[in-house]
Amino acid sequence: MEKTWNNKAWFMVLPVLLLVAFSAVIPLMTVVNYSVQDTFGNNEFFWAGTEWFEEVLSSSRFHDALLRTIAFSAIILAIEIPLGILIALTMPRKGWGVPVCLVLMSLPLLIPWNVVGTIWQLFGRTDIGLLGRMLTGLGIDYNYGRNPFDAWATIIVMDVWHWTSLVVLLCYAGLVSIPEAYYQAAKIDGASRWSVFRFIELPKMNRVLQIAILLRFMDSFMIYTEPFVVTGGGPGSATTFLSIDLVKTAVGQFDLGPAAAMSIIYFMIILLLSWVFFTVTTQAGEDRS
Amino acid sequence: MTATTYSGTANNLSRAGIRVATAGSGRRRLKRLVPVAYILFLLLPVYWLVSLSLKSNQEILSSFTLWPQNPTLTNFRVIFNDPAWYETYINSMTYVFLNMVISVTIALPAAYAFSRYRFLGDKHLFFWLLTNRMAPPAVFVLPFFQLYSAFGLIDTHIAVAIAHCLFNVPLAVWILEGFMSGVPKEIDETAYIDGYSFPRFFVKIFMPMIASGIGVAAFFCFMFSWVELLIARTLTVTAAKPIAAAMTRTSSATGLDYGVLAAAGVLTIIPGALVIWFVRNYIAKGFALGRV
Amino acid sequence: MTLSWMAWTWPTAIFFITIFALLIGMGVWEYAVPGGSPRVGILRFETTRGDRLFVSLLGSAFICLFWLGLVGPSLWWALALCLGYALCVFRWV
Amino acid sequence: MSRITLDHIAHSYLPSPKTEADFALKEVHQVWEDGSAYALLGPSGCGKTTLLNIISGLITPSHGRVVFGERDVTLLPTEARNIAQVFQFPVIYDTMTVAENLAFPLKNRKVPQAEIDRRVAETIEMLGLGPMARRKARGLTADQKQKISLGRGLVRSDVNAILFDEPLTVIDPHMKWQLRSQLKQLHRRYGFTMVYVTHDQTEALTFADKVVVMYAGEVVQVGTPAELFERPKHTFVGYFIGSPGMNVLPAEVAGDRAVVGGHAVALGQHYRPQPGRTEIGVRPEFVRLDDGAGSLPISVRSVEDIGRYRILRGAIGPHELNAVLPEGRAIPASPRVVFDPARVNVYRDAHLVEAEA
Repeated sequence: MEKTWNNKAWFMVLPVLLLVAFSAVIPLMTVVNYSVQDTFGNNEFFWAGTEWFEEVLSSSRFHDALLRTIAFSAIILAIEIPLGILIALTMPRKGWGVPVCLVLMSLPLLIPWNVVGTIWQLFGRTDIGLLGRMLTGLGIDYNYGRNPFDAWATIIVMDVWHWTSLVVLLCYAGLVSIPEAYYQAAKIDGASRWSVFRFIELPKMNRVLQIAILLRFMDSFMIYTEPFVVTGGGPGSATTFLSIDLVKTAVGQFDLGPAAAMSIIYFMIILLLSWVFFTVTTQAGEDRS
Repeated sequence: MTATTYSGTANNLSRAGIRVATAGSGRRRLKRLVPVAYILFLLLPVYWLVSLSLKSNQEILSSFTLWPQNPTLTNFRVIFNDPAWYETYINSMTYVFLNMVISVTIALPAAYAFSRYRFLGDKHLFFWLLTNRMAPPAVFVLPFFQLYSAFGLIDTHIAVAIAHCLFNVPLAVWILEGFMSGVPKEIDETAYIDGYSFPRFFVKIFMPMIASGIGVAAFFCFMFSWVELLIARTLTVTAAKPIAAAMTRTSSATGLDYGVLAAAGVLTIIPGALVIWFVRNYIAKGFALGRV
Repeated sequence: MTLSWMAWTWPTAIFFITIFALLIGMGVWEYAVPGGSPRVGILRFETTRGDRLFVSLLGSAFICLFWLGLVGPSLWWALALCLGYALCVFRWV
Repeated sequence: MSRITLDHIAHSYLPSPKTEADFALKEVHQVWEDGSAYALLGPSGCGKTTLLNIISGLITPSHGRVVFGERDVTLLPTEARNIAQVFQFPVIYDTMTVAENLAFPLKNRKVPQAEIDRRVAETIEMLGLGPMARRKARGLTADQKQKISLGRGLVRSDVNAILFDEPLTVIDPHMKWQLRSQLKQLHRRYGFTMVYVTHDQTEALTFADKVVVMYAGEVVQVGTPAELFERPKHTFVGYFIGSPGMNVLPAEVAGDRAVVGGHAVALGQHYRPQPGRTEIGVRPEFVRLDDGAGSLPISVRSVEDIGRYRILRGAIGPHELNAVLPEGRAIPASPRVVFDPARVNVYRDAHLVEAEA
């Protein structure tokens, strides 16, 4: 759509701007202030320079948390995106199955995150949980509270359980927008199922898939509540992701300086990634028109 | 060659009823298996939660049963009889609702501006808004507490509602902008020619046209405000405490009260399930943010 | 209401004032010469002045972080590097 | 290419159709010649798309057989029928280049690469898409995209027929003419069987060798454009084809006379008295001003000047009557008209009545 230049449009954006500035800019500035100072409480601050940054950047605890977070996001994307596409492809397109699928599949998305954690915590316990009991019954030594691998597996399965539906729903929306004529033409051209997917469905899902990848990546990158409820970051620090580490430092140990420095580094990474992503999608959009 | 007219009976061939022998019918059945299996996978943990909530603590701990042997509503009764429990439920509802109203109201004009006009710094502003949706709540927890303390807003519903605007307003703007861009600009122009003032046009004509978009935006605000806990818990003590946070109450000196914990969990699922049921026809399009 | 909890210091205040001044400056520049002089640079997509400023600032932040992590606490050389980087961005991106 | 036989085809979307109204497509028995261009013409919802889908294999007809050449294809799926189809909206594979789009149907059929290259080059040449062969298909205009979807049919040598489902709907008006005449040229040069669905009579008449007019799920007439114009077999055909459409007036027919609103009208031939509702139909082109014997008084409602001729819109009694009049002659205050007797058709219950030999 051709848009007209009108700087008065700023007035329409103003309320949003003020509110988000209040919620985002002031806290961010505060974080920057904290990151260069030391405090012993009582609002008494001492200049510390770049000390906290150096400390955080050179701490293996931070490196490990960062690596764990990246690994977690990568695994999540590698599982949820293909799985979501597969489920969306196999979902019914009309009839009573559609609302049933949509409603049941969206259910996990509307469950408060700590309840998601609680559900899986209960589900996975070896004494009272169905999953834990079943796995133990099968002779598998499963205990997410003791074994790092089990903890990771539980958290990943939990996240797949929690968020794959988002990918499914997005892909489904893309799929139902494909006109029937495309499938007819593909039939006439003798295209295989794979070709139909590769040359019709995938290109049409392109845009929604970008949204799905963006949301899933960002949300998994800042995941906090669910793994915290299930494992509390443990066993040891096996599932201590960046945000868990951050909250531990800030609220648990009340180390404002290091927490603030970590926040800024964390935020910088997020900013870079969103920018790359935003640029890629908008450029792809322009290329298409 | 002549055109034949309809002869009145079309039963001249007894082949009626024969359909193409579907070579892929087996494959089709296999195809149905995937969503069914997925839904089972989704429902199994939920089933377990419901099942635990209907068991007595004693049953939970003493024997392992696939379904409640003596279904009981005691756990739910505990919650409904204790104001400390059910008030948290109302607290959650209150701030979620407040947040929904605030987010959508202020996002509407902004989304209109983004979808219709170009202005100084519009693209950067839009990007900046989106980065707030992507910002980790963990980063904001500490300064939020300080900020809202300074304004004396700690432990109020409005504090949580405004804090949640941080990620809900950008999302609402994003969604609404998508839906608004789908409405041709000619509609606006025609309305102005017909003598509508901008506010009247916006409320009387434009908003009904993007009603589904507003619904979807409200749904998402509900969703993310309802499921978020880290910020909500940080900003509240008792008076505005969300139900999800109250679940920690179930641990006591004698250990966790699993039955009540599960019952509280079940109760938090219900509002979400209800809301989904109402928006089920818009869900797919809604999740695509009106951008398919 | 007290703002002492924000713990302002002069260096951070100067930092933010600079950023805001840059933003306002860009706004005025854009107002005076609209369009943002878009061009396709070495990143092979179209960028405007605003994009280039953003890339410079974000890049500078990462340069400083890497400097702190890999080289040492003195940021003066890093700042010089950032300036050079920003110039490159405005010249070629 | 091959002949298409529609052997007593009828289709109902209901499982057990009882009445005539249950049928989306009432019985059709047609043989369409190899290498001809057929247009299915009719208003929306008349069943033309159903018929097209039966030919393409997207719908299996509930009654009757579809035969291509000598082969019964009724139960064959679309991909086994060797047909090509151009849809209302351009269907292209937008991640592929133009050349890849054209090669796609051949690749799927495991044609050797050298053969693919040759045929794709030929087709690109044929459609005049040379300059954009290496470009991504998604950046092209709607008419170029439609050419690509046509090309995906043309590129295959074994195609039985090419089906067009209102292919010009999304094309700009000035490109429409151009694309249509190109299509016509291609058809003349390569002689493939074409079935063209449209609701636009100009498109159908200028394009097809034979026009199949459909109305309410029924084929009402098949004929050359001239036949449809001169001897409409159904009053609907008369209305639908020609601008303005045929005048239809209720009349009593006896011998070589018809009586319209108390006035006698000469018929070119002799008719038996007809039971039921009888009407006469005469095209506005064969109505002329004349106040001699046997003329009818007409009340004038409006006169439109088209440039080359004028259209007089009027009525005889309560019945509307249009006439196409030459330029230059003044229209009297109370004009009278006569019909060309050879061009007056007689209808009973909307169907044409043949004259006695």
